[in-house]
Amino acid sequence: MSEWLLIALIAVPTLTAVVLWALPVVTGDRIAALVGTIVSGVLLVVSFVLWWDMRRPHCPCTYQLVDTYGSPPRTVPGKLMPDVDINVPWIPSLGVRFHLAVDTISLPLIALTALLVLLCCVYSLKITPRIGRTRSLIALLLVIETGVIGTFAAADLVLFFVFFEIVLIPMWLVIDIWGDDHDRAGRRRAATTFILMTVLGSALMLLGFLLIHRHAGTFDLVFLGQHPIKGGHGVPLAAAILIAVGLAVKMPLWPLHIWLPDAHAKAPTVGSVLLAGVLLKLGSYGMIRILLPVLPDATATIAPYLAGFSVVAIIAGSLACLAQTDVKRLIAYSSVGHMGFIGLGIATMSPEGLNGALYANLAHGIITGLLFFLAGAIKDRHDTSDLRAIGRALYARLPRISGLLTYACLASLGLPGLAGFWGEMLVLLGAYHPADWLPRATFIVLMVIAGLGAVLTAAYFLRLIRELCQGDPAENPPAAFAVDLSRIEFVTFAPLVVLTVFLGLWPFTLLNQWTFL
Amino acid sequence: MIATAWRVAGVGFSLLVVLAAALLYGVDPQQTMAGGAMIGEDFWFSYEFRTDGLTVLMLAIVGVVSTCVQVYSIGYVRERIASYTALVTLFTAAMVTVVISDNLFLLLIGWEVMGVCSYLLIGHYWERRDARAGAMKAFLMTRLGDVGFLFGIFVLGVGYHTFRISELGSGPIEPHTLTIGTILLLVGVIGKSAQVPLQTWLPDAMPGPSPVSALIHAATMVAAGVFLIARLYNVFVEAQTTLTVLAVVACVTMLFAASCAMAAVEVKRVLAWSTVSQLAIMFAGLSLGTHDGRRAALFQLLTHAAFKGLLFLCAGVLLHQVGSAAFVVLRRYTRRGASRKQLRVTFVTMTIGLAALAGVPGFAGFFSKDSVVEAAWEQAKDGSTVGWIVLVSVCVTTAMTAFYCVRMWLWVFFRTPALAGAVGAFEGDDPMADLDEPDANKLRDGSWLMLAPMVLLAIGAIGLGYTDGVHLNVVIALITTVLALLGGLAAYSLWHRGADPRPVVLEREYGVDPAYQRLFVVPVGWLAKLAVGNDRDVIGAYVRATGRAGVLASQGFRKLQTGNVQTYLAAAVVGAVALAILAGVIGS
Amino acid sequence: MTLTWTDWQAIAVPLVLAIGAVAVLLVDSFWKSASAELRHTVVTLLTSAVILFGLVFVWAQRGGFKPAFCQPAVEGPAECSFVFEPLTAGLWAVLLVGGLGVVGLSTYRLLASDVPIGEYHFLLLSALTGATVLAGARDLATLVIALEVVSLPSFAMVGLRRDRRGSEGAMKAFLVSVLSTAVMLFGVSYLYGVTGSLYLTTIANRLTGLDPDLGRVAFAAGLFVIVGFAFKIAAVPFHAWLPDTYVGAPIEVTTFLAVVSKSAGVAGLLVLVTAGIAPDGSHLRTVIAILAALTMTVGNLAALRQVEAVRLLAWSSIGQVGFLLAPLAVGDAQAVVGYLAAYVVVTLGAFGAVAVVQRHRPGGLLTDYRGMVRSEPGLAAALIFFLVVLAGLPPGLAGLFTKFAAFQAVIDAHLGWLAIVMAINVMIGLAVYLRWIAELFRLPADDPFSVDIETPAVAMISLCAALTAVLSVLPSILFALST
Amino acid sequence: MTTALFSVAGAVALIASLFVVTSQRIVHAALWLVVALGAIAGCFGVLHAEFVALVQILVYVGAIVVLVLFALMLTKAPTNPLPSLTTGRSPFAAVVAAVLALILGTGVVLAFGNEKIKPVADGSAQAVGTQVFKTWVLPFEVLSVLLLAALIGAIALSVRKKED
Amino acid sequence: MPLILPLLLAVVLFCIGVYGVLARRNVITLLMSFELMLNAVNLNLVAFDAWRINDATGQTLAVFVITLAAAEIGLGLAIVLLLFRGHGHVDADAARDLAEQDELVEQEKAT
Repeated sequence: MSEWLLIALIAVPTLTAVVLWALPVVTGDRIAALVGTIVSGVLLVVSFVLWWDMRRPHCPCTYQLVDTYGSPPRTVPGKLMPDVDINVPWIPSLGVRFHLAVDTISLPLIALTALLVLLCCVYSLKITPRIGRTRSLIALLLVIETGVIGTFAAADLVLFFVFFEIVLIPMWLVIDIWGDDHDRAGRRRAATTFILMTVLGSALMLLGFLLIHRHAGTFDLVFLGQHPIKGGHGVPLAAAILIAVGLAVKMPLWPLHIWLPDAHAKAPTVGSVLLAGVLLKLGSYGMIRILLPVLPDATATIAPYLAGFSVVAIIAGSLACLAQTDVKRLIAYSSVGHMGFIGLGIATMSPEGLNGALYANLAHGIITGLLFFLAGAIKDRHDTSDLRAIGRALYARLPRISGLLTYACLASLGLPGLAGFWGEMLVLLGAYHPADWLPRATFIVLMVIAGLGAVLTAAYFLRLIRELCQGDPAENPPAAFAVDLSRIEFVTFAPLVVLTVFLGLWPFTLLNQWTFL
Repeated sequence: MIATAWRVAGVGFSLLVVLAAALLYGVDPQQTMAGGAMIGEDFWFSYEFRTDGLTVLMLAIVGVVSTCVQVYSIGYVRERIASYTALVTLFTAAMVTVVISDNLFLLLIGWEVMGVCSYLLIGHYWERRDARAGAMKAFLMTRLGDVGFLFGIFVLGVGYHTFRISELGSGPIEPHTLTIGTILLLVGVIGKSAQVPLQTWLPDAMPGPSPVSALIHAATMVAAGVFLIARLYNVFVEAQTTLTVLAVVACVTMLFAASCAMAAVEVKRVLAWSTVSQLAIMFAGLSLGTHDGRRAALFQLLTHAAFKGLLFLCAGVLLHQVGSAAFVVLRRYTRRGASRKQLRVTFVTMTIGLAALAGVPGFAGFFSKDSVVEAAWEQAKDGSTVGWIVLVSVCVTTAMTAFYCVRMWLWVFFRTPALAGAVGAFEGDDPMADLDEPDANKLRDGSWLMLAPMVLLAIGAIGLGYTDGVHLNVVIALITTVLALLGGLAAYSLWHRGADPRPVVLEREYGVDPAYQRLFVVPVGWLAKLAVGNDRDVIGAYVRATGRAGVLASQGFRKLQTGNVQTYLAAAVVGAVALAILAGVIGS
Repeated sequence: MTLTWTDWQAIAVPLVLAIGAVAVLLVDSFWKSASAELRHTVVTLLTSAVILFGLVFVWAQRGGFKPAFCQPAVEGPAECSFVFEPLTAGLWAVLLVGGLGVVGLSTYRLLASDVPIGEYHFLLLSALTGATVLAGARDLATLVIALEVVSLPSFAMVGLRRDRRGSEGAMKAFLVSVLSTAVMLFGVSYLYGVTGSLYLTTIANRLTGLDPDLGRVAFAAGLFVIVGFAFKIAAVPFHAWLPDTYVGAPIEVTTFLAVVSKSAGVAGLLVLVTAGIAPDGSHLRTVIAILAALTMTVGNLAALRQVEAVRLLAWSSIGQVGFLLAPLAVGDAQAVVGYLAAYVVVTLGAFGAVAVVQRHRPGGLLTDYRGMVRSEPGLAAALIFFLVVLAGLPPGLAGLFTKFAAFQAVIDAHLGWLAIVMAINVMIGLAVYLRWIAELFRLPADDPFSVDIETPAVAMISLCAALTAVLSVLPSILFALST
Repeated sequence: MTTALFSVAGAVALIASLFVVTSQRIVHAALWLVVALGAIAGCFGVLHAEFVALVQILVYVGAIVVLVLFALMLTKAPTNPLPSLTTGRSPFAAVVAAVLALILGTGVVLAFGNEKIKPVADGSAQAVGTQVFKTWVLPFEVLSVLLLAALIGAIALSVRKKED
Repeated sequence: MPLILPLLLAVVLFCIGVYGVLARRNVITLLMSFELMLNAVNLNLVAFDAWRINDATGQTLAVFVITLAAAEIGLGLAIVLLLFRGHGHVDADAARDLAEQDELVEQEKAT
């Protein structure tokens, strides 16, 4: 039963996309959006059913939870503890199997994906890019959903790679076709840079996978998790570096982040939401799922460097935000900083840091999704996302939207009590208290720098609020907007707002998922 | 309608806090918890709450001040009522969270939510540039401190293997870990309570609505620092080094802030600096590391909440009626005591508040300050350097406080007898300003909604001094009174001569703010440009260069495709020869 | 010698192909009374029947191992000129499918009208004969001659339109080919001199443990042979003739060159490498690896700014050959055949789509494809699918997994540097195909694109797309071809 | 004796082939080619490969060169000296050829410098025949396909289009 | 007789052929140069045959090569004639219709 649900999670979106494409053109865009909404809504429900199902006592991870309640062992974290497990041979001659499995690390991310796609579809019911062709847009979103969920559910390295790559072309099309309609060359360049850098990264990652295969003779993550590859130099190190680089492009870590600002800034609203909310998570998820459990020793070797680059990403991303003049670009750069925190958390290799990274993954998806929705709302109303062109005093013109923007900014800068805090806090705690085999002094220095980065994060978000929301309304006469916050926007944003508060005030639901670490 | 609902809810919540304090009074300390998760190998984390005497005291302060502020705001705030009231309520709630929390992270939630609320409330008048800048500065500086605070939590929490406040201080811990942890916590406290060197945000936060200033200065945000050290006193007491640092910081701050207040020319700014200075006195008391010191500090906190809240509310009336709280504007209404007469209640209550602040015997501030001095004397007697430093500093500060209180009182409400302004006097800039008589008849004392809280707090500013029972050390009382008198006299004589000498150093507040601007803000701007430039011109350039190289290579290959088959053949033969040579090299 | 039954079985397919070639020629020459259409149909059917026989035969015999034309050797096992084994079967399947595709692409009214039908199909079948022999050849004489049997008819086909462009293309291809034959034969003569045999197995045996001086000559000889093949498959720097010839030839012939001719070259090289001319650890493999790196890089880079569809495909096919050479350099026949199979099917489809478009827009520019997703969604979807497979991204899993197998082969052979070059080339290659795909999605500047597509073309392209889709879902078929 | 004979024939072949690639009259080049091929046939004879020598003379001198001469006539090749026959790339070509010769020559000398050959005199025709029909049946047959295909191809290319 | 003699002759002939291929312009002269190269091959084959094996394999292959050369020349000359018909000359380096067309690139940039 659960197996079929998992299969459905992956197959249904793509099949729906195919059906949508096959429908005659006269089928309205609204209907397409409606279909997308229903399908992704069903997927959300399914993912929650799977999650609930996992918490029942038949699951091995639950035993784990009970066992480790008192004194959890400091084992290799991130290891796949398959709950729902589908394992059939696919290409025997290459050693590739169609192996899907989910556990408590992947299911929340799957649910997040389903949620964000659902919201994007709901949003598209009323608000669509000017270029039209909503039907194809919805279909592509669904294909992206397949790729992302598949990546989160893959238990075979090659399958992971395949799903990882599925996302690329749809996302490229989304940016290239529906992107910023004032700058055709720019959006094409952005889309192409995005896809080319990612492809190069994933090709390198594939090399790493193949090195693992040469070394261990299998691509199976469950097996590899139980029999990690020992040794921190030579082939395992090369594999770890290649995989880390490949995932770092996606994540993206400084200095491989250069595709991100353009891609986010030029993408349509729903594209930005998915790109930031979900796609970046593929990189961090891959690190947690593959690097740590499969190549623990090699990861320990590169962890300080990974942490170093992450911290540079935090600082450089925040600094770059301080000098941005474009809302979407600024939010995009803020993702660089936030993903830097996640990278730092992973690099600590400690339960705290990993908990933090996982938590920050989800929180960043929700908050940045909200931010991009809001930026899209502002952009729709002004036909530009340039701060100077929009003018100041948005509090006077669009009080609700700008109020929500302030809220989202505060959440994003890691305000305690909102979702962004726990991730960052746990990451910093992890950096203070990294795994035993890591150089603690280095990590403490990095923690301090990352802490300063948190201040910079606050600085640029406050700057954004000051430049955009506050200001003398007399200087920027209010334009006539039909609505401040339309109903569909309200419906779309509300779940994210509520989740931000919930995750901020009640982190235990999620944190308890990962105590088996 | 909605606004009214919000107001009712706000006042109701504040009253609820008061009620809670009343109900909890005298009840045995209790602890509860909610939720929970392992966040690491051996860290259990859940929301833990506790109630004890300190909690009740703080709840009472917070509740009362918050109620006053909420009620006062009904008359004061006219626009954006919903967000204002909601934020004030949230502010109160955050402070309540801090007060009742028994977990460092839960405490941090309240701690930082207060920061955000203060940011948003200071920026309530976001049309004004100074409000925007002040709000941002307030948040960033406190955030900087909070990062230190967070690290302090890590150090102590990991050191003690718990994040539960009531369990801290028990169990073995390395001394230097303790010192580092407490000093890091101190950083957060310094940021929140605007102590040197993170003091500059508080004076700049004055563009916010006056009731908010009252809330921030009297009961919530800045007091939270004092509360925290009081809460973690058993930990801090262990760390002597930290206490010494605290003492030094406190003493420097109280003198620094008092001297700044002596040169400030705006009522709210004077009050702001005085808050910094008064807080420093509390910290000084805490830094003594004795039970008496803690008690004195909390006593000071209590009285200060009353009179400083009162003073800000009074300043709010001035602002409301006159439209400005600058001395130079207020002075125009002093002819024939116009402002005194028109704003009778305000004048009286403000006088009471200033008297309490200046430490006039009989008023609350007098007793609380004396208790700090007394505690310091107890220490100093035993030869403690810290004790001596605190003692001297507080005494000097007493004189300075009296000076600026009297100065303000006189310049704001009384016309100087001198015919022409002397050094630095306010009319000096504009000789005709004195003749430009504004219409003082329009001044009103404000509605009862605003006056009632002021009266309530005025009563507190007198009466709270006696709550602890009067046990005066006569010598100390005498000395401080004399010192206050000296300060007051100096202010009076200057006023009498129409002179208000304001040394440039003090007027610029020692140039700290511009220095910070130059040291931090400007370099960060440069770095930001550098980061963007780096992305655009270095990393981006590599990416672009890769693309361009690809295009150029492609064009190069196109050029090679001449259509001349013999060049193709030549290339092939040369290639073969090259391969042969290469192979020869490899082979040999 | 007497030919045994096994010998006949082994060479049945080339034999039937050759006979079919003659039959086609005769039908066309002596049945002048029939209308052009009827004649074309009959010829097409006949050719297809012959090729289909080959495919059926391969399917029936897929597991067999049949050495033929054997000679008892002085020492060791018998020396054979020809072997039918799983590898041969796989290569034949690829070659025959490619040939069949080209025939399908050359059906009535699709083939340029000024191409003589009989001769065209005769030459096609002759070349296919040579290609099939090549895939099974195990001695140098057969190898060289079979390669010529593939080449010469191909060049004749290039010029078969007998126009200015065709003749120029044929001339270039011919000159390069003759030079390559000369170079290869020169190498063969030295190999013969050093080892005293023309049989690959014997040569491989005798190459081990040679005197260093002789070894150097043997190495140069092997190099020359490989260079000869490199000419044929247009490995850089022996590639320059290819784009010109592809552009000059009729598009069906271009397809033939890209599919059958090239596959035959790869097949020959694969036979050489796996049969032991370049054994594991030989520097010849390094040379092939260098060639692979050069070829894929130059091919993909040069394709980056092309504006003509055929020329882009020409350069990209050079790039693809680079990828093919990578597993070849490590002697992984399974990966090579798999790659080749996917490449053949997809190239057929892509050229089919281009052929359809070219007949309406003879310019053949990429800009002609603008707006195709709107006006011709089916054709556009198929073309995009083919391009995506060539790029090796999902949903083109056939392309992805064949590239994957190439990577795996290279990694398992510890050729890290080549793997990195390949990774970079995946990116460049993607950039190439994305440009084209982007044109399909762009709104047309002038009149929207629309074509009337005949049934054969639709069938051809759909078949290719369907086959690619099947191979994408079950990539294991690709790798089962040669085992 | 054989050495001397071979040297003479070789020298003739060498000189003639040099003229083939340098002569400015294209017809002269063709005629020099006859000389060169004949001389090489002589070399084959010296090496006692009489059958090959005969085939050489028959096919090359008899057929190919005549074909070439026809082609020259059909393409209206001039008989007067034509300096443009050699392109400006000739020095480069010479260098490439020289380097190649140097490498190959060195390799060959190192490898086979001390070897002697003693050609056996008995009829090579029989041996070749045996080989062709005993061992090399397959290439021989394939060669027939090649010849047929080349022939048909040449015809197909040479036939003028209908509309012409 | 030293083996090196025919081998060196073959090398030199081959290189002369290479020179001819690169230096000559007329396609027919190119074909002549190819013949020289193929003859070098034959010389090698015959010499090696005589040197070591003497089973006439080399000679057989030489005969094959001669045949092959004949086939090549036959087709080649047909192509040459075709070229002449189209272009009016038979210069290998002058037939450049199929070179990369720069104006197409410009055209594409314009749109």
